[in-house]
Amino acid sequence: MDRIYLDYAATTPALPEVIAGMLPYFKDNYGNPSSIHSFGQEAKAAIDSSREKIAKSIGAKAEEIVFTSGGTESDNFALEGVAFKNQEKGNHIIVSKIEHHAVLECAEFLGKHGFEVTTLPVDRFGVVNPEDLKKVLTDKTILVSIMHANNEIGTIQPIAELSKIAKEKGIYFHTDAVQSFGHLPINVDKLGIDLLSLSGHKFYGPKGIGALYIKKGTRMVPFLHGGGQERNRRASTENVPGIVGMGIASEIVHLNLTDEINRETVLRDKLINAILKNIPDTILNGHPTERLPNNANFSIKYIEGESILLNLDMLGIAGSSGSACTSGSLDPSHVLLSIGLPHEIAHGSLRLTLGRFTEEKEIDYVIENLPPIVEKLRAMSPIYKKES
Amino acid sequence: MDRIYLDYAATTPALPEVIAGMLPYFKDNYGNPSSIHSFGQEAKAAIDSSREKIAKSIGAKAEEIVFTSGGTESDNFALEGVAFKNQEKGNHIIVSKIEHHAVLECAEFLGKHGFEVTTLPVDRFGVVNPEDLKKVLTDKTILVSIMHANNEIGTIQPIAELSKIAKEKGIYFHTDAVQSFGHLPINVDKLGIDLLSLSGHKFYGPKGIGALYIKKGTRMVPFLHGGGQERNRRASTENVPGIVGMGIASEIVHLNLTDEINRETVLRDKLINAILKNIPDTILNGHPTERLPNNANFSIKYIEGESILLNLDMLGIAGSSGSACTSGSLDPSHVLLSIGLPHEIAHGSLRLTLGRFTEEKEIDYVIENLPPIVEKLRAMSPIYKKES
Amino acid sequence: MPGNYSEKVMEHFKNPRNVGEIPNPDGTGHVGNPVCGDIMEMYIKVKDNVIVDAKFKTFGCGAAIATSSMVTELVKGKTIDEALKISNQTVIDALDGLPPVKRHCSVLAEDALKSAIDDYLKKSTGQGLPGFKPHTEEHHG
Amino acid sequence: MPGNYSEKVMEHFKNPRNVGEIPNPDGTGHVGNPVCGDIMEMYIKVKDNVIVDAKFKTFGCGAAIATSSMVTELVKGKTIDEALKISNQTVIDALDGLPPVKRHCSVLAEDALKSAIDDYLKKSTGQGLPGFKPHTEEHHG
Ligand SMILES: Cc1ncc(COP(=O)(O)O)c(C=O)c1O
Ligand SMILES: Cc1ncc(COP(=O)(O)O)c(C=O)c1O
Repeated sequence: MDRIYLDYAATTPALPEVIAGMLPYFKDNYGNPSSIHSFGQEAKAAIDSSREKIAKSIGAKAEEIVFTSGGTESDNFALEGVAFKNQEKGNHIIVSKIEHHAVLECAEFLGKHGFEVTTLPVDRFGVVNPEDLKKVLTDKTILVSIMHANNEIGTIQPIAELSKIAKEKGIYFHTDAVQSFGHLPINVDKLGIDLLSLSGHKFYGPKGIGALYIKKGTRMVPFLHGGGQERNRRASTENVPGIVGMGIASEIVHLNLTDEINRETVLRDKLINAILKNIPDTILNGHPTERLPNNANFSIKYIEGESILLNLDMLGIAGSSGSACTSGSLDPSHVLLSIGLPHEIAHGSLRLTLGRFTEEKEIDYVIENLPPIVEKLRAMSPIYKKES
Repeated sequence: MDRIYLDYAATTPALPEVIAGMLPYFKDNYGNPSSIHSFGQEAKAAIDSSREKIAKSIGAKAEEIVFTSGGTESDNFALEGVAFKNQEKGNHIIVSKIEHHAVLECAEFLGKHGFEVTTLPVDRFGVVNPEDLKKVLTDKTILVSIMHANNEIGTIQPIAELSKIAKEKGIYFHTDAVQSFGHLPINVDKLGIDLLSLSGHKFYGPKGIGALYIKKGTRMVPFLHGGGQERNRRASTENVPGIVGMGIASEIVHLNLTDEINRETVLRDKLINAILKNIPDTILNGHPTERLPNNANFSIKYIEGESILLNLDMLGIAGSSGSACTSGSLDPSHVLLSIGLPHEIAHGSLRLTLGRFTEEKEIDYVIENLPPIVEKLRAMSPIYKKES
Repeated sequence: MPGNYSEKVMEHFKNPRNVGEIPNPDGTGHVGNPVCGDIMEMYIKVKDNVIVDAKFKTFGCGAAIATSSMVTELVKGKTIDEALKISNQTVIDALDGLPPVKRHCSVLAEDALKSAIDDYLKKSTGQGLPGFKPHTEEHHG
Repeated sequence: MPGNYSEKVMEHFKNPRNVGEIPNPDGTGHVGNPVCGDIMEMYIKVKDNVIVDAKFKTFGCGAAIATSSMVTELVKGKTIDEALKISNQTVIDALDGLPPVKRHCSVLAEDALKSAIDDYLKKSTGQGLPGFKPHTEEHHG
């Protein structure tokens, strides 16, 4: 059997159509979109058309899309862009405890430079309670940032409900949709938000490209300062092939989105049910139903995550423990701690995320091979011995 | 004849070797370098090897290279990273008048957020006088940023001399080498600098990738906040294909750099001499000798730049007027104004920049075809009539 | 198309109509300034209240040249009153549109024409166009 | 190699030596805590001042398991004095290196061994290892 990739939440392969679509912009139509000559105008036409595609996929207007270098820049741009522009109006920002580090760390940076940050708790499924948001709004609040779906546990937030609360007070609302785009239908009006972050490589586009939806009229400063690209909102020579690739990817994932959601949900549930049934002392993290169709996240008690991953890798199975972005440190995930898991259980988490190329036989292979790994590691575990 | 591209300073095509080297990282080895499994480790190995290549090309250590999304981010990172970290030490930043907008606009942003910015003048060739730098240093100065070679007029600054002045006072020195890398040999120790910006697409790498050299020990905060990538200095999933492509490009441009410098210099001088000789009322902008081997920048009096470009484009020749990054507005270039050109002469500038694929017959074609264009436009010009 | 221009704009840029000066014109307009990067001069010949000839000289971008060319074309054969109805939007429409950053060129072209008519009226009636003041202050972008 | 581990580390991770407990051990070490994500238990059997058997149980990452395995291998057949000379660096070297972020695991392995020897000395001589204090406070990374 080929290697089995179950880490689609960390990153995805670029689709063949995406690669084919990018190629001309590396070698033949390599012009700088700011240039007036034909090379430049070809490139400009390509990014304009890609902008239309992205806009259409979320129900926005083309001029509301700004291309960035990825989800992190989109998140940083949203927070710093609004913060540094609206500082006279207020200096209070609200985020949730389970935001991606790209939001949390940026909020922390702002916290050191004149802003107040409130961090909202979540319940044991990882859901923000709208009542909690109401309570912490002040007349100094300028921005609320709550993610659409969590990258680790897959929980989907009630964004429309949350954004309504902010909108009533005229407060900007940002949502990080890096994980939900291409896995859930998204409409910016229905979500009622002002800013929305995307990252190309999470939906079969290339790495190093992202976008920020900025609702018309949103007051913000650029994040990257320099040339007049992206109508003065994001300086730097446009990553033309990246932009083209992301546009193609967004079209493809939306072609048959409902079918793919259903297909992945069936596989995901097969995996979840089998693991919970076959491996004792295992819990599902995240919301039982309000979760991404491709996300399964377990805590497997008494053993540690990296050891599970290494054993899976030895069998050709790629999974993750906590967010891939921080797995270098393997500190217990802030998301798992936020939903109330004790440290040792947080350390034993396993995230398996599915994608377009996931087949049932791959899920079966995991279902078959995970239990013996767990058994082996538990036999070695000093805490298993004591508690069982 | 094929189209003639003489806008290498705006951007360059990616080399075939660069594209070939990137491809596997889009489709087969698409893992996230932060992931522990084999997909991730393949990607990690690739970026480590690319880091070595970039480091080697400027005489730095691999761990001193941080990958970014391009020249703009590198410049913004250098300025904001140092500024926000060293604020207690001082709040004074020095730049030159002819920096790229990525430095100037970022300095302006910092100027609005607690920092003082001094802008150094240049002489009529675009050179910063070291004496001027000495005069404006204060005990609050934390950073000096002066570019290695200018993107519009090609003038090379005496960086080693300038950096020495800053170093003596323990002040960080940044240089934007986006235009010089791959056109001049660069050694960070010889230049005596702490920070150096690069952009991949200016030297036959892909767009949307860059690097910042950060000398070991330089105190700065991250610019992109989030995950722990790039040893906690630059968050966001690494643009693996982009990084790989930039590494390959840096190796190739350094293989036969001296030969290529000589080749381009001969062509450049042929172009410059012919234009100055064949077209009356034309001046060369920038330094006569201390200039990039591939840069020719003219002011063609009594006519306007865009009209020249459109006429050239009609003949298949791609040039630029002022910096490509801002040509959308066609405001007269701040660089040309800084070297003392009056507005109407600044409006009539034409930049032709050469590259690896530039052939002598292309230069000949331009030499042949530019004079009639100028004649036609001058015949139409109300100011030509009056002054001649 | 280069610079985001319509084919019509490029066509007028390539082959501008009515370039030059009119010896002893009945009206001359001079608008724009080198700081902005656009200068237009317009010359008209008027017979029996009808503009029988118009010519221009322009220092400026592609749009400046194309709008100058177009406005001289539009104005020929028109009475002064008809000519005064030519607005910058008329010019834009006749050129199949202009990129937003180049709209000011059409304003300049309208001004050049009005300025020439103003000059003609002053010379012929002793009184210029009521309330006419060219937008020369307007800046790029 | 996954996680930047050497082949030796992976080999010990795949086939860890001396997993388990020793019934009636002469010394037991218990170090680490669940907050850090690493817990090691080490058991030694001592005869005539020589460690004749060693076993471990570990909750932790790949490096934690590999260093536990390696330290039990290194220690078998050594006198107490010789065993005390095994430092975390000895373990790292024997494993052909560890990624920098994983060095703390080797410290934990050294501590687990010392802690077992300390326990043995206390039981046999009434006095533990002079000055011994495990680095249990040390945190990841
Ligand atoms: C929810 C979420 N936000 C932001 C990011 C950052 O995206 P990128 O790594 O593309 O910068 C990620 C992925 O790492 C993510 O999962
Ligand atoms: C000197 C200089 N610095 C910075 C930049 C910005 O680089 P990028 O457009 O790749 O962000 C450029 C090019 O546009 C440049 O020429």
